[in-house]
Amino acid sequence: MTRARLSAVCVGLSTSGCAGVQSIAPSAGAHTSAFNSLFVVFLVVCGFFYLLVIGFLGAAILRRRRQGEDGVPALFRVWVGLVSLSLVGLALASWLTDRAMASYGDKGPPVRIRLTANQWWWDVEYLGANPSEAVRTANEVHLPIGRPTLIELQSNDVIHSFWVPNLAGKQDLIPGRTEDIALLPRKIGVFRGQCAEFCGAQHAHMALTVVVEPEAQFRSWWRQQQAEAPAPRTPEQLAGMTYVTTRECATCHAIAGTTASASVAPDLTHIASRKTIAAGTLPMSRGGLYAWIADPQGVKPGAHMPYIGLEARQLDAVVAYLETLK
Amino acid sequence: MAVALVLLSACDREAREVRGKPLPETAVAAQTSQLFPAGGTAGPIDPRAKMYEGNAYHIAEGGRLYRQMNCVGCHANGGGGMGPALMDDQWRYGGRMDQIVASIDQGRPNGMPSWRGKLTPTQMWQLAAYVRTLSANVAKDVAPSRSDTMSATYPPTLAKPKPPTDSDPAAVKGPAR
Amino acid sequence: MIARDGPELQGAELHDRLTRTWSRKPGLIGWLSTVDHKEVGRRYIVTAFVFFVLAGVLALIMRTQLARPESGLITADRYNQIFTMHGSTMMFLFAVPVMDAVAIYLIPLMVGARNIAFPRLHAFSYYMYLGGGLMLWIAFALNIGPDIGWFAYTPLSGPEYDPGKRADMWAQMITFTEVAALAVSASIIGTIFKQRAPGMRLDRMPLFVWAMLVVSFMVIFAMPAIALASGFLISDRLVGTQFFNPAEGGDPILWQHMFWFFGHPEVYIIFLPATGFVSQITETFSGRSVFGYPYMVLALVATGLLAFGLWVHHMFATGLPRMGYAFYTAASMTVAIPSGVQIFCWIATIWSGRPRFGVPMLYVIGFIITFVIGGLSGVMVASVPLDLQMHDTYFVVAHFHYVLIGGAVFPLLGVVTYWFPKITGRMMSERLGRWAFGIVFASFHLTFMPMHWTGLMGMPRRVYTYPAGMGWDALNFVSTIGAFGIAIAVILFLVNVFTSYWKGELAGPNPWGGTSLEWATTSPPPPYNFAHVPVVESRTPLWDADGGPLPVMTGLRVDERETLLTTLIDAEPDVREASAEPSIWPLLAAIATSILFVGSVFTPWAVVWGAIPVAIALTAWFWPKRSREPGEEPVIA
Amino acid sequence: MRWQMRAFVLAVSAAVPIAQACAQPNANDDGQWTMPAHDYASTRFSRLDQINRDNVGRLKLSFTFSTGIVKGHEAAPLVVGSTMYIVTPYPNYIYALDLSQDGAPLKWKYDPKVAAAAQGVACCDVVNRGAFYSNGKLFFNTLDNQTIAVDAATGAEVWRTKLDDINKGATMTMAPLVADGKVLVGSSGGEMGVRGWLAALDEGSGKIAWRAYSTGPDKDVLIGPSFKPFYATDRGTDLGVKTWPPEAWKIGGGNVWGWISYDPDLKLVYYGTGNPGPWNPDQRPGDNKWTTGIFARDVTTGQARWYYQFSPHDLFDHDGINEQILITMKINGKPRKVLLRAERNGFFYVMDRVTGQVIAADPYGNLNAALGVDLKTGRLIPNPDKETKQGKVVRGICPASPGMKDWNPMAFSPRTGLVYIPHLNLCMDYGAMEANYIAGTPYVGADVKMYAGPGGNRGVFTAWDPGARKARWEIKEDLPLWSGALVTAGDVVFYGTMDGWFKALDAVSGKLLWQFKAGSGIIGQPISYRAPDGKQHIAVLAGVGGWAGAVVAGGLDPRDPTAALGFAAATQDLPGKTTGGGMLYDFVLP
Repeated sequence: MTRARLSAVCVGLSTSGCAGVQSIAPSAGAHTSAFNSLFVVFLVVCGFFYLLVIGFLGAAILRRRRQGEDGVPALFRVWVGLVSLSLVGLALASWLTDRAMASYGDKGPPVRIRLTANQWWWDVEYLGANPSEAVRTANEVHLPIGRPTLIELQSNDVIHSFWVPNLAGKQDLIPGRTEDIALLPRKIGVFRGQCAEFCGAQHAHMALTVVVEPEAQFRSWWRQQQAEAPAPRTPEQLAGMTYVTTRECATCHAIAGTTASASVAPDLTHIASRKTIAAGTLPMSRGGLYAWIADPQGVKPGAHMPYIGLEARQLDAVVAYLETLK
Repeated sequence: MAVALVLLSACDREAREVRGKPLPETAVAAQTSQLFPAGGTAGPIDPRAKMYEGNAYHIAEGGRLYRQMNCVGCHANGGGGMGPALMDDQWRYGGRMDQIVASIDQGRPNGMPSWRGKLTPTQMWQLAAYVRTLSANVAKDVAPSRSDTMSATYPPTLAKPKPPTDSDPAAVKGPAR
Repeated sequence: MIARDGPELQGAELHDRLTRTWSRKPGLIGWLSTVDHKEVGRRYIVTAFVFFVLAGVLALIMRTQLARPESGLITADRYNQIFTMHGSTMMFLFAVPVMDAVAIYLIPLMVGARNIAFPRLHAFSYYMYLGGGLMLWIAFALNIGPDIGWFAYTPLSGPEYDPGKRADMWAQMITFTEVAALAVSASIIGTIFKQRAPGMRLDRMPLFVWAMLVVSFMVIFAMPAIALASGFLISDRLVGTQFFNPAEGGDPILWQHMFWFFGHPEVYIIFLPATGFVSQITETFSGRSVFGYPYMVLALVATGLLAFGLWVHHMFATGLPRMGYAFYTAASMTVAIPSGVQIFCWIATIWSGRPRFGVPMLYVIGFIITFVIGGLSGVMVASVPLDLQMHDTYFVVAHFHYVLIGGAVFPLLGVVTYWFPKITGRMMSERLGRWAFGIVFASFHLTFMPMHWTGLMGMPRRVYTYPAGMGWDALNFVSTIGAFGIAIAVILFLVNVFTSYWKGELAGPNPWGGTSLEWATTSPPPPYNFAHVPVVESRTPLWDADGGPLPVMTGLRVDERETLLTTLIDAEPDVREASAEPSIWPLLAAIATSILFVGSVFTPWAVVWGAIPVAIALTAWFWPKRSREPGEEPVIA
Repeated sequence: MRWQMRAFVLAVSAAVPIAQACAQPNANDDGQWTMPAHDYASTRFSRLDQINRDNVGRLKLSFTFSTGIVKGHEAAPLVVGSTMYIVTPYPNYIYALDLSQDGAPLKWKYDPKVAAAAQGVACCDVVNRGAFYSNGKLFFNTLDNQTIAVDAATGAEVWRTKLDDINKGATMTMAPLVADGKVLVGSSGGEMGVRGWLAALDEGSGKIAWRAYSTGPDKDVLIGPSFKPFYATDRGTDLGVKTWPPEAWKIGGGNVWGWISYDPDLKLVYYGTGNPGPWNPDQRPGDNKWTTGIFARDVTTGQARWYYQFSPHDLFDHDGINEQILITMKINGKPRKVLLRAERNGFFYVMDRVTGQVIAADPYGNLNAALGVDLKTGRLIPNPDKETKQGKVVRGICPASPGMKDWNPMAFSPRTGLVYIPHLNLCMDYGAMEANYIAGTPYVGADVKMYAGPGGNRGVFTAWDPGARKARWEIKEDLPLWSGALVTAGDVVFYGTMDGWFKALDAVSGKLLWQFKAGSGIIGQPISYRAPDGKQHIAVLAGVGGWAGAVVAGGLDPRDPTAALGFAAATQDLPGKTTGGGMLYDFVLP
């Protein structure tokens, strides 16, 4: 069952299987391209030296029983010089790449995001031209292709690390500090990021979906996210909404357009438009919602979502309502 | 040997029971009055009390909820404000674990809201356990010393316990252990 | 009646008298009171290997959990404790102590001393080490195992996010092992600086002795940082200080700086002794002294110094200024130069020597093949842009296992085989040894080579599980198979140790034809190590003697424990010094200190009241027994 | 940074005298005290002069009356004809005392039956700041959000209107103001995420005529074509939505729990709005309009005329609800209709009450939270060193959350031209943290510790010369000053301290002329009236409590410095100095 469930997560992200949605190799951002070039340089240089060492070792072993240091001291000087020179070269290449990466944030008017890490989910806030245009969501980030995105990184509890390998390297989120990172996506697709600094019990289940899409699609996504939650249409949905906005759910979650305005758990306003539940733990689906709400501690033990013990009818209603929150 | 004994006594102190133990339908039966015509007591303490109060994980979860559920807004870090102080030995409705849970669950007439249906029973027990650390009435080895916020009160790991004075005689006096 | 060794006191009678003087009392009390570096060293080595096996079992559990995605074998909570215990045990209870342990056993022999300097201190060190290890593992057995990673980053390890006493146990284990490591380092430095055989000038010391000298100084400079940091952590957790509370002006990054200021040198504290092993083995098995001795010494010292300038490369993702990062990138790459020098010199030694390929030498070859990969991937992660991707992924897991297993465990296994006859008097089985080497070498690469790819494919470290279909499944499965291969090899190795201990071929004093002084005495060595103090005139004393007797110096007392102190640089005889008698007080002091340390996890008053028994034990320990007769001069013969 | 400094210099270098004389307030004094502020201009100036500087020293107790309640008594008694009316804190009893008889016996008592649960959502003790008398009826608010009119003669209830819900955290503590046939009342609950409002009820029926919210779209705020704010930052549509994160305005505070003044000539009411919610500013980026500012509204329609924001994007809970005194001042030779405001953010504002222009803004105490007020843009210049940040404790912010001066009103004497300001000298450490909105629970998100500011005294009584723009004299008080001030035509100023001293000062020199020790700390508002016997009386309610006295009134544990939203740290010694207990003290010359 678990296997099926999780491959479903991966299907949620990509139609062609999951391999590569969280990987350095299929580069989707300016940083990863630069990384790949630099990595090749390092790989070639290091590989060359490794072959030298192994060759020398092999020769030394095969040469057994022959004596004498003929030529070795000279070779030693060459070796040290070669090693030192290559290291200088590598350090320089690394430094230049680093400088280049630092400038990606300046390439065009950026999308600004504030990402706040919590145990064990990501609070996402898009900052608009004025505060009322902000969009709040969780565990999912949409980025327009070709435009830099500046992400402010904060943490509400322990140290986490922001990492979307297809797009760029890591940046830690440290309580008491505001760090930032710039992304420059260059390939359309759905990618997966994951917390990369050990952050407690559910460190393994703290993923972030990243959707890189064309500017127009991004705009319409933003507009849709700005909207309030749709009103329930069926009596069951209404019952679900009543439960969600007046009971346990409302002490932690918010749904724009309703009275639920709590902020210590992911914003649910458009939860059904997201691809995963519980920070990439389950795919967004009716079954996923049932599984998560019925027994969150079975799915993600230690997470702050409590076991509530809903009756079957209540659970049906809550899921029916949440499914409408597109 | 002594070391081993100290450590042995710590087993359930460290367990992380993430699901908690659900309350039966009857919720807590704790009485809060101290008057018993023709004699009597508030009865034995709910056995779940020790499990929550003696467990560091539950207390820590309670501490998180104490802030997130805005208990801190009324009761401050134990000194009180809109609500009464929780770090002293005065308890209008009883300072026993089950009595505190009952107060959270049912609310109290002078402004304590009822959290029934807003918090799960496990969360209420965790909160009650944390509330008892404010008056240092839990074992020192499960209490946290401070939170990662402004320092306010003397760390419960060191503070002198303030056992409830006006609860019934059956109430827990002193640290649970 | 004063008696000294010399021409009139030789042979069996000398042996009897020295044995009487240097033996410990029989019985349990005597066993616990011993201050003989060989006994303490043996216990240290055995204990360290027990922790190695325990931590290895944890590794197997982790690999089994990770063999397939979304495995439910163990819970997240248990996994987090296990990976923390694996890292902490391997680093603090195995890797560093085992190097110290080998040094305790061998350094006095290699420098021709009767016993280690400060014998009671090093006995105390062993008991502290044992106490810390026991505390951590008993705690783990009781579900109080630390679950914060071996690096214990605040605030996750702080009072708010790690309830209970789990992190305290970890932090106090640090304190135990710090005390132990500092005590041993003092003993080793004392031995190397003042107890070398006459004539063993600094430039004639075996390279392992050099390595331990550098390492001991590194310990003295690095360990206080972590001891202080763990002290801060405990006081944050127990008495509510604010060292790591960002709200109140503390800083979680302070922890990282302090931890890595220790943590990076720690890697070299493990690696440098291993280079000493490699040098010793290479020398013996190549039949020539190591090529480029002065460069090797310089490389050791340079590595020791550079190690303290690199710690920030563990923190590239924390958002420190970019220019600062560039400096640490450069510094980190610089450390590849001394390593490159060493690698070259070893290969050049083989090249220009007459190599024999006994099991220890196989491990050296395995070491070079493996360690160089780890070193080169280390060059990669020193680069900021590369590190930001590889940091905290399985690539880094692969990197440091290549460095630590390839760079330290392989030489260690080799050196155990190499010195086993010296310690036990019997040879280990060559056949079993070759099998074990072959399996461990192949399995190691099977385990850790795929991790380079899992890391590059985006798998972060320290996750108790991972989703299916990310492309990590097969690689993880292969790693798990490899891990079991390593386990089989370790079992083979241990079987070899045990069977050889009872049934191994008897070894003479110098079965490998080594040239350093430990081969000059019997196997196993007598309690007094050398009947007469050997005199050294080159880097290769035994080869110079060519099977004949070594020149010796006489005149040390045989009726009481006396040892010869020489000058620091040229090792000229300086004074005769009494060497401590066996005593139960180091053990009692260690017990008192342990009570203080463990107690202070629970109450700060343990520091106050616990200090009283410690003071009593130390007073008794240092109570002067008798004074030496005045006016005696060493007799030089 | 540089522009901020320049603006600061600009603001301060302009501190030259702006007025030579001050005109008379617009009130005919018949010896009654029918509203807490004495008159629509809120002068708290009594034209009675029997008691003067020379004879005040002989002032003697005339009668006392116990309210039987141990909570904080912040109200001003009212005197209408021969009856004195007292409104108590929760349970909001009204007592009518017959002044025509010896000892002023109780005439009637009215009990509005207030919901006890309301106590749980009252942020800072269950206070009430007074009633209002108009046309034979007494109007007051109850803690559970009702405005009640009772017959002043009989105590019979005439109407009651429920205006908000305690389950949203709302309460009502302010004193109504009746003008133009409308009862103006506002909400409390800035610490509970209550969306603030000011409502006008029909004086006769209690029906809601209009309600102006302090946040949200223009139609809710009653902003229309007649809205002409002076400063550009206040112009634009729906700023009450745009200057907030989405949805945040719905729980954004801006409660109207303070004082309203009324200019009958302009037909404008003036009132301030409270702090934005939550306290933690990181959760509400933007200017957070229309909180912490002042509105001028047409009393008939409720339409806003102008608005000015004292603390845009308030960082420190510096509510803008303090009273405004309406006077005419000669500025540069020309008389101008101005309002005077000793603002919580530490500046004493002189504003043109026709246009909303800030004429002067000068610090009147120890201040480091702001660098000044830019008179060009009208904007407060915050001190970047004292900016709060979630997850950090910022130390030494002056003034503290209650501000340089809280709700407790000042008085203005046209005879001396001075404003008498009872205020605070508190600084604080402020640790912002994430607040979680759950309706009916606190929505604060800050740990605060307050303590005495420079000098060590926690209270100050300042005589401020608005023309010269500087303090004439000031009296340092050890405890925070939480009582109102009264000034009379006899040139005597009255105020009380939290340890129970009721003091009379020379209005010109500030010399202490007389003092009386009451049974409990004084946080009420003194009044002066002419009794049926023709004599001038002074009356004040004692009974410690309020935010400052919560340590005593709420039985809090002062070992926790963050108790009572941090005020406990500043009043840790109070339980050792006074105890609770409401009592009216009435004084007369023998």
